[in-house]
Amino acid sequence: MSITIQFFASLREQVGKQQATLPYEAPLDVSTVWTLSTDNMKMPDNTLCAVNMEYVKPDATVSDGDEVAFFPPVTGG
Amino acid sequence: MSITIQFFASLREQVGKQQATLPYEAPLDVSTVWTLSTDNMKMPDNTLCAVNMEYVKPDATVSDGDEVAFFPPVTGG
Amino acid sequence: MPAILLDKIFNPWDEIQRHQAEHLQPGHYGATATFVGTMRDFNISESVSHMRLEHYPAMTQHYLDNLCTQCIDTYDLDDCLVIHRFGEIRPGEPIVLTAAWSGHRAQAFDACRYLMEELKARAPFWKKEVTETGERWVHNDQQAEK
Amino acid sequence: MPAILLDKIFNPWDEIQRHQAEHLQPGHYGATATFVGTMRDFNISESVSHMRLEHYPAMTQHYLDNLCTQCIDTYDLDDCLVIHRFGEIRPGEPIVLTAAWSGHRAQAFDACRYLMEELKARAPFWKKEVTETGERWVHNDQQAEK
Repeated sequence: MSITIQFFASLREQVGKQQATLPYEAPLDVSTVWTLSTDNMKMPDNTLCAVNMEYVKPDATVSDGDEVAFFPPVTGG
Repeated sequence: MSITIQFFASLREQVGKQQATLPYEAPLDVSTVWTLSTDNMKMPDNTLCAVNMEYVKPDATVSDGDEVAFFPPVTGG
Repeated sequence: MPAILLDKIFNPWDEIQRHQAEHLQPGHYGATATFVGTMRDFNISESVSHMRLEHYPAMTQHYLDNLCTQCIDTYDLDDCLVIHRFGEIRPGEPIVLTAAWSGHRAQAFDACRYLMEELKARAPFWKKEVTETGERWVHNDQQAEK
Repeated sequence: MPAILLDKIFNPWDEIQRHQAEHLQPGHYGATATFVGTMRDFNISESVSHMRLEHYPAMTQHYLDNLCTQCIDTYDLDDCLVIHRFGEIRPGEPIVLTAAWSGHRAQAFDACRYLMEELKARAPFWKKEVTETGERWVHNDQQAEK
């Protein structure tokens, strides 16, 4: 299987893509997913991370089949 | 001239009237207006007083032509 | 804006829209906070059939008008609106509406709540509830709509 | 109640009435607090022609649904409602509605504000403003509607 990665808003523009997939290989954490899916870009300081629609920290574990998302601070409302 | 007195809600029922008038005679304060217009009834502790539509304390001065009002704690909203 | 005293049922949501259309400039305000107080059908476990709301017309109008003027100034509002019923009110009917329009949400929320708190503490209204067993004046520590 | 995400203009006051008619029992609640956030036509002194609101559909829905469920529980509400736009928005149009129905005013006010504060802090939405001089992402310290 594999994991799906999504980028939103200004981060999508900075990374230059909206979506990516990675083959799953244990062990895997969120910050490694970032590094692998962005060709070693540095993660901006205020980046927010989610796994399967829940906020997580960059050191959270990623499991096979997960959807990982990266986005800047939110500005809704 | 004279002053007009109004009683509202439960106080109107206790005093037994809605309105009264008194001839003006200086000096006059709100608590004296109460006493004169209620046949010496004791003023209930939580009574609110107004002169010309503004809240006042019982020792406030009353002038000729004023409208004085007495009422219980308010329960609007 | 002057406060509105009404002896008939009103639709608060229609009144908000009417007020916006007449008095507010679209695109200028960013935040609208509103509160509607509605008559409940129970209070202290006894069924209330209806309520009579007495007021002191001239002073109530004067008090609420001043409250609006001062609230707009204090919270830097685009505008505010207060509508309050008097006379006979039935369960489910709106009793009071407060609304505040502002550039920012903190001011709108704070102002809307301030209008309600001041109104409940000091506007000359008195509720009398009619129940199966008779009538009673409501005391301010036991209001159905708090 | 589930939150509603919309890509079209909506009338918040009609939505409140529709929701009340469908989900609330007249006479049971005594307090309704609502907030509407509207797009303003200026931000940092530059004229904004319109705005594009991006979101993360599945997570935004999930986040707002959970927020509503948890808010009803925390504040002992009869019900609450959240509606939020996405896509293209023009000045004067509503962006967000939060509403809370409760027996008492403190809970309704607190819950309505809590919904807005949490939504602004954590719901995955991102605003991009279109001005005469181009486009720009809004940062959360300089939002037109605060």
